[in-house]
Amino acid sequence: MNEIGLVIIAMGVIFDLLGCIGMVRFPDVYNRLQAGTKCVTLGVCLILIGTMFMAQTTPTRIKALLCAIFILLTSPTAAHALARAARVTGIPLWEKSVVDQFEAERVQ
Amino acid sequence: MVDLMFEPLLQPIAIPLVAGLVCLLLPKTWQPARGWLTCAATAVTVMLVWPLFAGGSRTSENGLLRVDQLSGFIMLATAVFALLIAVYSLDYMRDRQGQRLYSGCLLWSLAFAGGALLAADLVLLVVCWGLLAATLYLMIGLSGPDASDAARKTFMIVGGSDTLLLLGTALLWAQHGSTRMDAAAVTLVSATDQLAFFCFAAAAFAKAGVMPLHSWLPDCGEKAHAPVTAFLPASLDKLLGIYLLMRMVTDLFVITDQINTMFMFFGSVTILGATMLALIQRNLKRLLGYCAVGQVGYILLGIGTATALGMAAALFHMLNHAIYKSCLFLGAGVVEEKAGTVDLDRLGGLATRLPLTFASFLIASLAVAGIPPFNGFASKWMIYQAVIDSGQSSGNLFWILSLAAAMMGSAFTLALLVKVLHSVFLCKPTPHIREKNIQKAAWPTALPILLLASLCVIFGIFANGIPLRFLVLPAIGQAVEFPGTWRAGRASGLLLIALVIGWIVYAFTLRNGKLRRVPTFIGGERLDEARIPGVPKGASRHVEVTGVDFYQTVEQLPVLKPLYVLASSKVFDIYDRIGKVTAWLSTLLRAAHRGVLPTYLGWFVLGLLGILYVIMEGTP
Amino acid sequence: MNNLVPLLVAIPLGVGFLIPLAVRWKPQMAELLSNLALFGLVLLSLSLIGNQTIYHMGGWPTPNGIDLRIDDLSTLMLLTINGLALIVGIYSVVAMQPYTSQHRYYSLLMFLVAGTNGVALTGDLFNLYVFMEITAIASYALVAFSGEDESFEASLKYVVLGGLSSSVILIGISLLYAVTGTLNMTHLASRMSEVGETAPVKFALALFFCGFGLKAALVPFHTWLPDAYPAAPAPISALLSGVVSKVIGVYVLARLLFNVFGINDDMLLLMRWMGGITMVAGGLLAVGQWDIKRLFAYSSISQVGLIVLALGFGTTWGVVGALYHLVNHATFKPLLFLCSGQIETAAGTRDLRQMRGLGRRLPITAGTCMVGSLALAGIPPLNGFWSKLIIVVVGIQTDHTAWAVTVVVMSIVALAYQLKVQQRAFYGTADAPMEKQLPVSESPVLISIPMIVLAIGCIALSLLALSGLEHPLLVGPAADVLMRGVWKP
Amino acid sequence: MSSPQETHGMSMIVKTVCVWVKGFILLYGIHIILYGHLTPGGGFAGGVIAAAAFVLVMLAEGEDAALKTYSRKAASTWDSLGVLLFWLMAVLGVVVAGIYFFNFWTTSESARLTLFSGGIIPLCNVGIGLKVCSSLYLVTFVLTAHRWHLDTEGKDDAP
Amino acid sequence: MIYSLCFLLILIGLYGVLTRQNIIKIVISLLVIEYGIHLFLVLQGYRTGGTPPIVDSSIDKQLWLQQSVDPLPQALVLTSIVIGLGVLALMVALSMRIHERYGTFDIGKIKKLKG
Amino acid sequence: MPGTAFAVFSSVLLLCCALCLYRIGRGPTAPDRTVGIDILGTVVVGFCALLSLITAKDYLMNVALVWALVSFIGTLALAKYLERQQGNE
Amino acid sequence: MNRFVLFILLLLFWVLLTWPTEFSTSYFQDLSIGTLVVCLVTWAMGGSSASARHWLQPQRYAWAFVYVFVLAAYVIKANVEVAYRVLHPAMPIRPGIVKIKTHLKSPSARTALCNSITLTPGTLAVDIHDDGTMMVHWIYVKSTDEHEAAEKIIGRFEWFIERIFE
Ligand code: NA
Ligand code: NA
Repeated sequence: MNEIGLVIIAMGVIFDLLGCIGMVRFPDVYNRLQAGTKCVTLGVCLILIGTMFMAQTTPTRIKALLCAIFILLTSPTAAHALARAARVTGIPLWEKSVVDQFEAERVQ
Repeated sequence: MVDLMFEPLLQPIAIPLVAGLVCLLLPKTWQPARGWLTCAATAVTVMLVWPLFAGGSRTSENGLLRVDQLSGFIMLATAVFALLIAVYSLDYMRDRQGQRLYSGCLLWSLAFAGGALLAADLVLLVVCWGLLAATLYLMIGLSGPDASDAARKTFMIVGGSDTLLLLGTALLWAQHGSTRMDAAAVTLVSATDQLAFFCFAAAAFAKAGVMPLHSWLPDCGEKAHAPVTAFLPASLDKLLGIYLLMRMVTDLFVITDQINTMFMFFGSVTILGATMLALIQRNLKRLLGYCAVGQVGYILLGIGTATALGMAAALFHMLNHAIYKSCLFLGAGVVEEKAGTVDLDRLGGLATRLPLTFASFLIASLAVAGIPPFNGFASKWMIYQAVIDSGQSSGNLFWILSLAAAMMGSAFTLALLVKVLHSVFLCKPTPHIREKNIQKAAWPTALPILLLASLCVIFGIFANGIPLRFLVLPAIGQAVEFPGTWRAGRASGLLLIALVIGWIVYAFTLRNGKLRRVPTFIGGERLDEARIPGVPKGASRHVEVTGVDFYQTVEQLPVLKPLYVLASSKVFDIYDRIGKVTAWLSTLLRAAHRGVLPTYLGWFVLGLLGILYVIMEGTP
Repeated sequence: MNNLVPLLVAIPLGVGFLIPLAVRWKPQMAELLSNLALFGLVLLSLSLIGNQTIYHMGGWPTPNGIDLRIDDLSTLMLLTINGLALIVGIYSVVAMQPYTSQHRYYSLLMFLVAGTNGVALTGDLFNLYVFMEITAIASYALVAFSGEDESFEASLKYVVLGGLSSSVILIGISLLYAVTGTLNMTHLASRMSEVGETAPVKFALALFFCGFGLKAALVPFHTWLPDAYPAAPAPISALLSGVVSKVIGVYVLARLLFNVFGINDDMLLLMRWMGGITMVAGGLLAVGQWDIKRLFAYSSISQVGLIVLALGFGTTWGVVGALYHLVNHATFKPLLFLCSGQIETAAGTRDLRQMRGLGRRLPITAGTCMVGSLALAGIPPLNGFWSKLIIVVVGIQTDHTAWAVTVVVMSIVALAYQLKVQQRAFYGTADAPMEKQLPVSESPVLISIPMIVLAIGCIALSLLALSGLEHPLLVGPAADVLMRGVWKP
Repeated sequence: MSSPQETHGMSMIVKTVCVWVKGFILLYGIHIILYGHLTPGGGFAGGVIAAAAFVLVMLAEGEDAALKTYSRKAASTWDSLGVLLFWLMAVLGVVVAGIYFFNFWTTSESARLTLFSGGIIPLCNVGIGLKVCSSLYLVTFVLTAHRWHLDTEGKDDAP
Repeated sequence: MIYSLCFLLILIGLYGVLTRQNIIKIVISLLVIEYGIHLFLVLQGYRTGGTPPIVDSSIDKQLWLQQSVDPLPQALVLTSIVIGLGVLALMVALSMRIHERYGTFDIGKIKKLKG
Repeated sequence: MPGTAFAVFSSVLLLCCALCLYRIGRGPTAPDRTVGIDILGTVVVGFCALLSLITAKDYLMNVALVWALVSFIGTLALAKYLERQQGNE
Repeated sequence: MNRFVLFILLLLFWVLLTWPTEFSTSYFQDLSIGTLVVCLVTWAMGGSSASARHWLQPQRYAWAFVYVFVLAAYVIKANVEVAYRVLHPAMPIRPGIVKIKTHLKSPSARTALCNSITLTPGTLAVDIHDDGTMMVHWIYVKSTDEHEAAEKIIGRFEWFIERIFE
């Protein structure tokens, strides 16, 4: 069990790192959110699942599970809220973006 | 407790205190009752004080109160003055505001003065001293809306001096472990003892109105009700200030020659400065205020001689001064009441309208000026004697200057009182006066004035017989030698004879109208022919010399002019000077408080660093 | 009996929280409940006179639990706090009528009292911090209570400076805890002597000086006070100046220095200089003021300087003088602030330049204010005189004649600014518009009584002096508590 | 008070998620409060979490929805009641045993570490939790509500 | 090392308090100071106390009951946080009122009260 | 073996935190910083879980849960604040 | 959420939270208090009048079970994809916001859909309107046509979600 847990946590940590790198590298808010949300959410969920495997007591396992579910539910919501706020505020897309139908619609 | 009630030393304090409280509590409408109660209480106090005065030294059971010849004498004088003022106020205060407070304060002033005089403990003295300042403040304050500045100034100087008295007491206490007045006299060796001495001196000077702590007196004289001025600044405060000075000189400290010289110096300065300032005043009461300051100088001179004669002279002069200055202030009160003004320019010709007041005023004025046979002459004469005497024996040449100042002061005083007499009573009535229907003064007002005036005469003629013998010399407690005695009685007899002869001449010659009328001359020309710019020849003309105009020339004298200019910009007013410096410091500090939070935060950090430095480094 | 000790904190706290509920039932419950509570507190404090106990909260012994400490000093403080609070509470009944949401005012007042009582009682350093913060937060809110621009500004400045000082104090407490491993003041005192005067201890001491110095408004940490006191409603200014800044500033500092750290010459020197400078600066600043409450506020600064200076003389008698003056200041300064409230209500302004002749219409205010002014200026025989006398004598005895002279000079300055108030506000005649605005009759009884009581207090407290200047009733034993030195377990 | 658009809260997605989770958050907060004597946290932390549930409603569904869930008046009442409960526990100790905060409701040593083992501590925690939750909610409410009528509002009552 | 972090936090906060002109930033700086202190206090707990005074399933309960662990720092920090929150709420409310009345957050412009 | 692994994991997560802080500090726009805060919050949740394993403290799991909650609400608040900023302009 | 359903879920949650290390009779205390508290929370937080009927249809749970795995697969794919783009030196991205439309009606379904696409390859739900139009940020825009994009982005989830939620 411990080994499985470790592996899962390792994967989670790697995804976390990738997400964060993406968040730093990507050119605009929306892309950063993409990287951040997806990778970090998955990463943390993996860590929590790994914790489930490695934890010594049932309550801890349960809490880890609840926590994972909560993250899975709220993280995309938060990302969505942020993206919407950014868009409403008028934060422009990266200049090399191909299309912006949001802006097009608002202009109409 | 019962013993305490029957303690004879406590009674003259307690009676007026309680009576004052009753006065304050009596309903507003009971004014006559209040007035009579005041009179009765002061009269009772006089009666209670008499045995104290006559009975010699004694100390109360608890050791807090003590009476000796000096304090008994001054206490008696105080009580008598209070009685006179109370009688005077019966009429004076009838239609004025604040009677309730007035009566209360009058009685309380008497009580606190009694406390201060009978105190055997310096702390009690300080307490009563401060309370007197407060009652004085209240009494000036109730003299109407204009008096508030004067009240504030008075309280600042007198109350401030009380604080200095506190410091002096504290110094003595801390250094010598006792606040008893009869403790061993302190030799002025250490700096703290000298500081204590100067604190006491400042308090006494302020109370008595010695320059440069005098400036409350003219203001107070000008603004306060006449009886208030007559009672507190003119008599009671003088008595107390001099009392304290005498105590300092005789009991509390061992006086050095330098101190005496200092006394004489301040005395001379006060005489000259105050009378010169008085000379140019146009307000009768203010003028009297300055005049009152000037007279303290003589007393100080007397004390400064450090001889028994000087002391006796000082005490005598103090008493005399209180008498004639009260008389003058009360007279001024009548003038103000009847004429509605104390502006010398608007007064005139009151001699016929207020004959008794005029007579009293005249006597008191002549007494102030030191004209024989009145009491002022007697005491001044003693002071001159003492100055000459001590000066010759000590070899310090300062006495010559002092004597010159005293003489000049006398001359100035005479001049300024002539001015007053002329412009208030003798000169032609001004339109203002002519319009007024001036009634004679009521008896409660007239009685004290006449009494005081007659005291001026009696104490002058029988100087040796009554006041010196019964009042002053016992208070000095040592033998006094009179080097060149002024035989007051004989001289007075001669003067009286001269006066009688003069009257007979007048009666037989002038009254019969056998007068030679001559034209009025001015500058060697006949008045109606003289060329006066702006007045056509032949037009009706008369010359009014109001007295004030005459003394305006004094103001313009080349030496005096700059001094007067400085005086009018209050350069010599220590209250004003210190006030300005304080205000400047305050403005400076206020400017630093910019209202900006980061500045304050900066101060916080600086303060923290400073504290850190002190705590971490420690002190050497 | 001892079980009632924590009620001194518990009652006002409970009532403070009960008030918002009770006013739903009847709006008058706020003033009723708080005044009842304050009355109870006064009785409680009276019952503590002469008591010397350590009360263990929850029954835990000294190092583990929280102690409440009753000795003569804390009793003196409690009497002052609760007595004054009751007076202020009665005054508030009428004075606070014009304000909206009165019940919040009373709640905050209760918290203020609870916090201050707690500070006076506690024997635990962190607990002290907590109570101090309760007091501080309540005072921040009360300063802002009147809802004017200036009151918000004043409160903001107070809150930032006060917050900074609280942080500084907390750092000091943490340091002491790090060094000694305890926060119980008795325990701390004994550990401190084991640890010795190491750098962290000294550092903490400096931080306390700074932090509590701000609470007490010592120069240069005084800047919040002249803004805050005038901005607060008059009864609150009275309470803040009378006890709050004294208890959470001066009292705590004295307690810590004398009973926990152990006093030494450096501390005394610092106290003398800080107190002296504060006294001088406060007095000079007061002279130049035209806003009557601001003038009184600066005068408070000056007086607190005097108290700290007296503590800095370091002898028993000096402490007596300081404590005596502290108690005296808690009578005349609140009196003056209450009077200023009446003046402001009557004249519609606080600017002395615009007032004149209020004395005729407000005889009680004028009379009591006069008593307060003269007491503050140290005019005998009012209480301020006796404490100043003691302080001056002690100053000379301990060879600090220069400071004694300064005290006397500042006394004269105090007389100057008090007479300025007297003259401007009460003397003279009001001009026509002012005359029209003035109330026809003097204020209601509930306003007058507190002022008269305080004025009588100014006179009556001098009776303490009659019981022996060197060891007056209540004050003398309280001073002994400080002078007995570092607490031993 | 405020324009209707501003009380709407956030987008439909956020609202729906809020509806899903708010009950659980509140329950979690209560759990922390009740088990405060056994696990870390207690009244304060639990109160914060419970308040978070209401604050979430306020953010996502808008002010009005939040008020419907937990009215201002209810909040201020519970606020006071919470403290009074805590206070009562303290003073009851005196009544029962003469000592403040005396844990007068303890069970035997062996029965410790269950919900009721804490005696008065859970009750104290409930008091604190109520207080913290309600005041935090009120504070948030006042602060956010204030911002909304920054332009129009004149004087409000004192803070 | 971590002590210097506390120190640093406090200094940063102090610097912010002294140099910032914006009320909000000053408030935040005060918070930073407070956090520095809290960190310091918590560290005291870890330094002096062995096990945290918290019951969880990993500890032998009976043993814990007998142990007398120092729960002080945590309690202190918690209380201190509560107090800090109170002050913070007050500060923020005041800042808003000030902004409403004075139309600015600039502390340099909020100086009606001076002298 | 787990000890070293945990050490590595922790360092990597700390690195993640540092990256988030970089984004928070760098911006350039307010939403960018908010993204950083949001992600940081999520990473910290993972970190707490990891810590609870390392230290064998159950309560850290609670902390993780609470942190997730607070982070979510905080992000929502910030998002709402940003939206309203726009509305006020 | 229907109150009864909420009650059940909350009770479940409570049981999970108070899960003891070993069960004993004292657990009854926790459970009874829990029921009480859950009642309270249900009363406080329960709201909508949606029927409990949905919750009683077992096929929904079955689809949900399947969907979890589908979603998990996509999530992992998405992560790998993002990882690729992050790590690729040239950063091959072609971002843009496209408009698509879903025919899902209920808020829960739409929310689930949005969260799903946010978690899966390259897409992020920015906004959703009442008529079902969604704005989606796409990290590598493959089509700007509304229907084609819709098919590519949500086609794979819509089917499942409809069966689970509607
Ligand atoms: Na004060
Ligand atoms: Na103060």
